[in-house]
Amino acid sequence: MPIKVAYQATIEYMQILDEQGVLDADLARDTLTDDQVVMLYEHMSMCRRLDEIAFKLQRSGRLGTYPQNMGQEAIASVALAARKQDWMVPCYRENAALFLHGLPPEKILQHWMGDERGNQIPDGLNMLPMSIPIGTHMLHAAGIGWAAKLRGIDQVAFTFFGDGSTSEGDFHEACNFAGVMEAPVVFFCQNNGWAISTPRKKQTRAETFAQKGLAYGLKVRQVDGNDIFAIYKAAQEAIVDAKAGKPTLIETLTYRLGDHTTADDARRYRDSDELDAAKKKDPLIRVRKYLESKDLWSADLEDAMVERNKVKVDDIVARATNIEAPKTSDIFDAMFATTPPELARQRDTMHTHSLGQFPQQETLSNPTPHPAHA
Amino acid sequence: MPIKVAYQATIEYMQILDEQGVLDADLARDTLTDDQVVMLYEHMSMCRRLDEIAFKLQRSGRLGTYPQNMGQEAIASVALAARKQDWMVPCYRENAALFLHGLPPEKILQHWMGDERGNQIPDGLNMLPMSIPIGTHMLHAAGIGWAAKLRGIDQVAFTFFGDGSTSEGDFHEACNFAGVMEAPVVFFCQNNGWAISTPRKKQTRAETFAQKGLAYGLKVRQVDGNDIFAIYKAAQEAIVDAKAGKPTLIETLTYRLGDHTTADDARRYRDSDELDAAKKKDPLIRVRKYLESKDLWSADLEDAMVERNKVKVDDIVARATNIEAPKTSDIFDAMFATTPPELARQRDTMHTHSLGQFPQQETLSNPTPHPAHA
Amino acid sequence: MANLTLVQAINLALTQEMEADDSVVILGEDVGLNGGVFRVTEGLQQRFGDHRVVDTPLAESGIMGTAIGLAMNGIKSIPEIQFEGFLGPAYDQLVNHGARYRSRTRGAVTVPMTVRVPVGGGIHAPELHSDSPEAIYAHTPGLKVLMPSSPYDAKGMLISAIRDPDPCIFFEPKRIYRAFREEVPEDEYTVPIGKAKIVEEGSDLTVVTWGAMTIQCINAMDSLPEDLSVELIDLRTIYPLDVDTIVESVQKTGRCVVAHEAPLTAGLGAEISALVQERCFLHLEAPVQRVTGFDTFMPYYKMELDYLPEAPRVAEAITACAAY
Amino acid sequence: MANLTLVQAINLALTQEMEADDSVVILGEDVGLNGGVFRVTEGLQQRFGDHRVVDTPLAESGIMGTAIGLAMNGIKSIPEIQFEGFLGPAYDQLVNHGARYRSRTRGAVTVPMTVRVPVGGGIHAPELHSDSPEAIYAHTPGLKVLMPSSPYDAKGMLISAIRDPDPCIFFEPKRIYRAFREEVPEDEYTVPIGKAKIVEEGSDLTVVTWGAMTIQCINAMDSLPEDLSVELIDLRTIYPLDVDTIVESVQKTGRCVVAHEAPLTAGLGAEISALVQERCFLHLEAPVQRVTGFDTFMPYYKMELDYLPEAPRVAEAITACAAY
Ligand SMILES: Cc1ncc(C[n+]2csc(CCOP(=O)(O)OP(=O)(O)O)c2C)c(N)n1
Ligand SMILES: Cc1ncc(C[n+]2csc(CCOP(=O)(O)OP(=O)(O)O)c2C)c(N)n1
Ligand SMILES: [Mg+2]
Ligand SMILES: [Mg+2]
Repeated sequence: MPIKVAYQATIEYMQILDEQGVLDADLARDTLTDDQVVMLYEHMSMCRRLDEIAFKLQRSGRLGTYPQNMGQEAIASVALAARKQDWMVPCYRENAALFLHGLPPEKILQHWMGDERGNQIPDGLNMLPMSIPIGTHMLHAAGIGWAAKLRGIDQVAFTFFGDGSTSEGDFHEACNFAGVMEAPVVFFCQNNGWAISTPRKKQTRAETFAQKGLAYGLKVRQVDGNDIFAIYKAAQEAIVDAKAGKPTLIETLTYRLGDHTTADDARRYRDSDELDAAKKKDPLIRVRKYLESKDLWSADLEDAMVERNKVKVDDIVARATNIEAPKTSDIFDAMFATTPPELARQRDTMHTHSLGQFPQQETLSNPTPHPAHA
Repeated sequence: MPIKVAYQATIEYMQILDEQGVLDADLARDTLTDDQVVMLYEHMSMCRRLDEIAFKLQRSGRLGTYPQNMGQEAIASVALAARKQDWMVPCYRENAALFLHGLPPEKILQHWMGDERGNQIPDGLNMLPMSIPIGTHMLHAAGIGWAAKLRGIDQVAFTFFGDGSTSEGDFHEACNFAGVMEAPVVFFCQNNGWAISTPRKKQTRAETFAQKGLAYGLKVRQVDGNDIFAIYKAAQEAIVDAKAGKPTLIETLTYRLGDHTTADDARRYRDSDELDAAKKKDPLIRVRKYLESKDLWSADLEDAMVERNKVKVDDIVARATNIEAPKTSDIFDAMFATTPPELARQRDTMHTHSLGQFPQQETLSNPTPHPAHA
Repeated sequence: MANLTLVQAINLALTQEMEADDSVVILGEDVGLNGGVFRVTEGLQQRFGDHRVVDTPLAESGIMGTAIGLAMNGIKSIPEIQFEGFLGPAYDQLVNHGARYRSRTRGAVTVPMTVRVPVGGGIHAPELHSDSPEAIYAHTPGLKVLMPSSPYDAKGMLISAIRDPDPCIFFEPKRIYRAFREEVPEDEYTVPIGKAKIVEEGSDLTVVTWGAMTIQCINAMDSLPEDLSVELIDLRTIYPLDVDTIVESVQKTGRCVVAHEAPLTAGLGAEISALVQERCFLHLEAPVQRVTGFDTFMPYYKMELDYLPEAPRVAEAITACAAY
Repeated sequence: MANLTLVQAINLALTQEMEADDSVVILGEDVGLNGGVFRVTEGLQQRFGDHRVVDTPLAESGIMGTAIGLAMNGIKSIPEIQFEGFLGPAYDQLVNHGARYRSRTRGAVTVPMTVRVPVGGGIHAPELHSDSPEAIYAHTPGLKVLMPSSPYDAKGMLISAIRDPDPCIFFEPKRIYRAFREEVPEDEYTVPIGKAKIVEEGSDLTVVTWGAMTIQCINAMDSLPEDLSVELIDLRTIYPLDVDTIVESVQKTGRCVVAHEAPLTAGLGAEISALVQERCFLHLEAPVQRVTGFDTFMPYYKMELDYLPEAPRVAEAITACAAY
């Protein structure tokens, strides 16, 4: 048989809670409880508000460039599926998941306020800081998962990145290493349609981002990224597979409702029609509809929540803003476990010595010039 | 429909001339003519001999490390499908294709003799030199193909690399760029089962290398890499697609019959059973069987050919060996179109001045010391 | 003549070279409709089409590698890397291929490519958006490395780079993208690669710098006593270095300060210092002083100005060196 | 005590550290059954299993990036990069992540990783198999950069690197992998990071070098007249530099030659030269002389020895500097 089939693949798309708030009860079985859905709704709403306030802080000069997460809050669901011991290896649009996993939200603000202490992950929390270089951190998740396997401890590494990030070579190498090492890693590609001004169709000719995982023999899946149930279920299943040595790549179909960052103006490159259509798929709207349909939510509850979230966010902002100024000595002391002598010299003289560099430099007051120059 | 099919793919494997020299006449239609097959057989045999002689040259200290091509000569077929204007962007195991496309074989020896002039591609030949860093040159093919498209000229860029090379991030980026730019590029992955000592199964969990192309929306194909007909046909079709803006990734299933290079000893890591099995699939054996079955070949013709090839290879070796020594000034003059002054200074003083660096250095004979030191 | 910012001068150079030569092609992340994150390529895609101003996938090695391939097949490619920190993923292609092809093939294959990269600190940007890696590329054979400090030079140097038959890195000091304006001729002109500029003449001490630090040095000089006559040299080209201009100046002044943003150790200041003492040894009245960033990362922006060798630190270095 | 080559000393250090600490893991291309292309890891996979000595896919960024991830989650990772030229694809991970995590997270996330890389020329290898990129990494904050020149130091320095809580690059001068043997103690011992070694004491002139060049310098000294007393310093650690040892020596001798294989411009020789003139200015009787590779690529092997600053060139430099 000179022509035969060498390979075949099929990838499924999953949606459980649709745009109208209608749930597929079969698929939803053993996923989120009512309590969890209410909690997620409140949490996602809080994140939305934090985003709005962060925007204002930036505009009033109290925060640097900030990337809003607006529209992608459903990713929070992953943190409910994850266990305490699991790792989060994020980019910058999954704040909602990080907070639920235990990251104090003020850390994110601090980071964008230009303070490394925002990346100082609290002890006992298995998490890396947001990665600024795009598409490069998934390798760390692959290594972290691999380490867990080597050490025989039960941890899964969840890593998050955008559609654009999949074009970096490191994405490829991360998926391949995870596959070959049978490492417990779950790759979440948040496909929000854009990488700054670059639309999805200029990013790749692949019909889906999920299919990129086929190149590594990963399990692959595409889900509605604005659907907390689908994300939860996909994450749940991926954990089981990860523990069995089968990493998964999950593409979540979502949309960036805001600008890329506060330094961006999406109107330069994006149709308002597209945005309007996307707004109808907002992950918050559908959860609220769903809760209302089950009589778990009401206008009164909404009002009360809005008030609670205001207080929460004010609190977060206060904690980020009221922190004492960082010490310039940190610039030096954070470099190595033990600061080498020359670096210590730079630290100790940065304010007192003209160059901040060479207090030891030979000066005219140096008493022993060489005879040749005497 | 909460679960639906998001993507489906099927990849075909093609063989036309089997291990016994039996041809699938249907598939073979409009591929190689008898004359071409005879020519290829003689050419491949010549390459095999060159490989053996190169090995001896290395062992006798007249050649540096050399990677034998033995067993992968069928790739020569690509050069028959390619047109004069097409580009070859190679690694180091497709010598047979490069020679047919017009590269003087002594160039390859010169390269491995430690002489950059081996990379000095003759004028009018669209080819890059062998790439020493693995998996990085396919991006150049993507750029070259893209340039042809931008300039509106009819050129296809063929690029060759091994199974191991597909693990590099640059492979990923090259395929993706070719896909997005709709560039006329054909990627040939010569899957010979090993990357030095690393077997295919440690390289990736993908079931085929062909499927890696799905990640970029490329056309993909798997063929018997020891089958000159299958390679020819796949290349032919890929040219048509490339010109229509559809790049192809072709996985050729072949085997490295020799060590990785003359610096390697494959017995350290490779079963002799595997090697013995692979020898039965030798691309030369099956072509000879085929030609004999069609009465196009005989023991006499074989003997005559062996003699011709001896002469050819002796000639090649003589041309590589008898070239005059390179000039040390080339080290400097090849750096830029115009050699900057300090570099020229380094060149002009490398033999005469103690440091080869600073003839201008102030010396005691310098007549104008500064007053402060006078 | 028009009164232009650095960004506008670069945009003008690109426009004119694209106008003059069909084979000039820009590629990079968001360089098209968006005009790049700094708007340097604003309007170019609208004017020249999306085949000549190309939004690429998010992959710096891919940008650099295909730009090399383009350049080898008749296109004068101008890849943009969005920030200097993202030269990292493109590093291998740039130094192991772009820089090497001419030498590797003894001139048979060449790479007429100009890599544009915003560089340096001072704009309150996140991590990896404020670095100064020029010494790395000066140490890499085969690359020409440029960094203008003014709109006029930017236009002329960029045109030189685009027309140069070899790969050039054109570092754009982002801190002064819009910091001031300068008269820039409408017509095309070139500023030669490899020629430093004496920004101010002086006789007591030589300051060598480049890029945005040139402005800090000018500010520092303004704060010095009138009777200290400082000669300010803006290298403009980092490689090949204009050794003669530096040496001539220090042989005249006998004192030298080098200022740069990058970390001290193995920075370009070391090279200038070494060169000066090799060639001006008997003229030197004081050690060459380096005033630079520290051997740490550029801190996040709250402490950015503590890291950067701002004008006051430069002034102190000059004073100390002059008083030696 | 055993009489070992550099390769054997490294192998012994790896064996003993893996024996002593279960969390030490080696990863890289062909490091397993094959023992690496230089056989440095020979026998280790057989001894410790293929989960601790891991053949990876052919992807240097992947090796470096996962080694960083491993190190962040309790594994003391020892990635091997097959040749220094292939640090290129791993560059971004190493300098923008490995080096940065501690500082970036103010100590919350650390990377106890030791990157092993064969380095330098002189073995008739192809392109990209003979380079000396140490200055690049010395200029990169956050990395410790080591290069031994003898079996004894190699063992002790590698053990120090593996135990160090921060990322170290351990450059192995491949030219002397098997060039000579030395007595190496069986027991584990450390040679401290950041301490240079005075290979020979002398009073007339200081030679500073490292790696395989140490041997060239020793050979050069053998060819010099008896009455010229040369002090030879082997840096051993490239970063952090042992400034005090250099300065003390040059303050004594008044003359200094720096020798390295890497290109001249912005090489580490520049840093040594700059440091010496800053701190020994009034003691210097001659300019610091650099004897280095040229500002070109290491040529293919036919002309390799024309490029390398072999002993005769070093001797001439010493003679010239001494005669100044
Ligand atoms: C290596 C690297 N290249 C470029 C950038 C600049 N940059 C920041 S975000 C971004 C787009 C990211 O797109 P995507 O991965 O889709 O994530 P999204 O912002 O849409 O969530 C780019 C190009 C970067 N930070 N790092
Ligand atoms: C970037 C890079 N990493 C590592 C090497 C060392 N190396 C040379 S050949 C090779 C294996 C290549 O395997 P494959 O791509 O399958 O090609 P093959 O040799 O089997 O034809 C390796 C690891 C290299 N040359 N370049
Ligand atoms: Mg996106
Ligand atoms: Mg192979």
